Amino acid sequence: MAEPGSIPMDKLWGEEPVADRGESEPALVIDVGGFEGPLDLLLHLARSQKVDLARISVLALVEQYLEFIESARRVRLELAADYLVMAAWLAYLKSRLLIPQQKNSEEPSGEEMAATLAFRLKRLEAMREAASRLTGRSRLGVDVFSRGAPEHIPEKAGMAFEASLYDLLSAYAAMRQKQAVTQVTIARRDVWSLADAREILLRLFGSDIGWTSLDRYLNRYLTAPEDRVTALASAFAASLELVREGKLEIRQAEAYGDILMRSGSGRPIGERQEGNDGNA
Amino acid sequence: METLEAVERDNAPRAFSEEAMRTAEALVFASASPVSENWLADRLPRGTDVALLMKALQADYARRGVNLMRVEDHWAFRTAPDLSFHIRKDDQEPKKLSRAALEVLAIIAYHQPVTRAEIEDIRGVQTSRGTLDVLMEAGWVRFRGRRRSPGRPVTLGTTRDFLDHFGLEEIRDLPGLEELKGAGLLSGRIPPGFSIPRPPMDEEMAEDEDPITQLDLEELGLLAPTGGDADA
Amino acid sequence: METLEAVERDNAPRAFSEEAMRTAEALVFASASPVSENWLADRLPRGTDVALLMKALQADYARRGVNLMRVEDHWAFRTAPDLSFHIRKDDQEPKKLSRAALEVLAIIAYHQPVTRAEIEDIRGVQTSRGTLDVLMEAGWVRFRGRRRSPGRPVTLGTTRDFLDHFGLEEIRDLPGLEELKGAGLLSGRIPPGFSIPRPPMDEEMAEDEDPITQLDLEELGLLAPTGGDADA
Repeated sequence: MAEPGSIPMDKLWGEEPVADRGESEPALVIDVGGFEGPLDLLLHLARSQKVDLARISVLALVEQYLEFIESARRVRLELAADYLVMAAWLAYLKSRLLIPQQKNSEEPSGEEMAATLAFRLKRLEAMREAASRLTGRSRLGVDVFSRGAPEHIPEKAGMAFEASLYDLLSAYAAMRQKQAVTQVTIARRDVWSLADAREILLRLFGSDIGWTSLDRYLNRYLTAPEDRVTALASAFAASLELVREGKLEIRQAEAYGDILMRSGSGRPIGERQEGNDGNA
Repeated sequence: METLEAVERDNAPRAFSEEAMRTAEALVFASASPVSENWLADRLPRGTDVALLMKALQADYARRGVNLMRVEDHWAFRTAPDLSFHIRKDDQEPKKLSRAALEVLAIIAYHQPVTRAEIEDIRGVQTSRGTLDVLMEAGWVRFRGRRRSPGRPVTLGTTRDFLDHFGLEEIRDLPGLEELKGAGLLSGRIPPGFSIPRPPMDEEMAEDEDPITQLDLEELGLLAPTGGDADA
Repeated sequence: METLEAVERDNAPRAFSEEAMRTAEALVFASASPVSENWLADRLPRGTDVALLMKALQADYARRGVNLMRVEDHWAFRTAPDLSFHIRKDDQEPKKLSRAALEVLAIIAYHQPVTRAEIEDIRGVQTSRGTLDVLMEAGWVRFRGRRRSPGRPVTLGTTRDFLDHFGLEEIRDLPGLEELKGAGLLSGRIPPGFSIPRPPMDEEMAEDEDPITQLDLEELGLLAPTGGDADA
């Protein structure tokens, strides 16, 4: 069995991870004790198991992550949605790992999901290494230099103009934004907007996790108790829209039963008349 | 000259190492202005005979397309004087497009086919005649057609050269609202109803647009009539 | 490199004159940024084999303090990387990129053309607004085009300036690119050899001999279009 709590939580939030987090990034960085998102946190937890990424104990990792989230909630730390989406996904993964796979189930097995997770961690780590190898190269303007006193070579054509696509787009965006004068200030919501709910559902089901109960996973991890009604309402409304677009499928076995969702075929409902591929 | 080359070729002990020579070469190359021998001496191994080293280097480059020149006791690389036919200093550098021109160009790109009045409406300021001229001269903007509306205003659009210059395969590759937002070019605060138009496929005429004719251009004073010189 | 030097040393008839070589040398030397072979061809005697000429020139400079570097089909003189220590200018250290920006840059470089959604999937976190903006402003990242998939998301890629900055001739030269590709880490799919982590409760679970099914990662937009290795 995994040993939850093998990582002292205090330490995770403490100076240690923060120390190697490099330069700061303005504003939107989702920062839980210096982690840059749930995968980063998971990677850190996995590394502390001190084994090859391909041989980590996923279950132990899941336990550690969920415990981390629980602790964060206990101290009422506001967690970004990304972390909670991951928590919901991991909680589902855990249940798949513990419950035997049903025969001819359409859903991915726990092992497949675990492999997906390990793959994503490995891939992120590979990109980290790639980044450091890049910066380790001899860089222009740092280690290698260009001609200090360039001489100009005339173009054949008379006048030439210079501008990059970036110049063009930033000029356009800034000008349009400036012109769109508006005094509208949007009050901060403490309810989920439809757009929020849609975004969160897409993130959660984008990773194809099979039939998932909206109540069990979404609510448990994504919301504080007092927000559950609004979250459920918005998520449900957004889910109907997503079903129409073919991005989500919904089923409910009986009245008042669990509402189950999974990722859809990707084809909008209207376009699906021919070749129904047997989706429930 | 021969003695210099002899100095260079000798394997006799020199007053400088190959390392020193390569470093001096790189230092002179990377410097924005001619560098003095003292400045070089500070950056080369102690005891390097800088004057001798520079002469050896000068000999190396004597017959190349690039020469090492001494100006008083300063050194600089210059393209060989006999090649000045190919390289002149006096020509105009490529000009940076002005902010106004960038804005107008971007509006034409996104909103095409678009009339001058519409451009002014979007920008909220009048567009000076020169701005459009610059864009036309650069070959990025063209007259597309005429709008079927009162006054039949001329519509503007972008050219093939525009796409080439900005590395776009087609005009529809221009990023949309979400992408501009995602790239941080538009800030998060965007008023409801704010939208960025999706340009039509290239060459496609809008429904309310007629192709432009040579006659139109002359009539509008946009093109000098062949022969006369109407200054519109 | 040896063959290049052989080309250079041969006194066998070449596909270019000394005049052509000196001119090319001067033209590239004059410019701080890389110049294209086409641009050079326009300024060299007709029929000059520019690629061959540039290789010969590159060999000439291989051991000097200044080297001729290729960036795609462009050429530029740069100080030799091993002299970094001597000519480093400590006053103008370029702006340091944040860890996030570096990570995004690496992902764009290795996975290009890549959409924003794919970057976010790899990093598992939303990209904050400033990040892409910084990379585009530095001139290292650009909008490339659009993916032929629902919603036609804009794809991102690196620029020639990126290659130039990191001393790469082309994207193929990215460090470790082949190994990463071989390990399946540059595609959205889990490579077939990728071992499945065994949860501790494994024995109690249903026997599962099925190979990893191809999870439908296309839904995630994870499939690189270059999918040369999609035959997994």
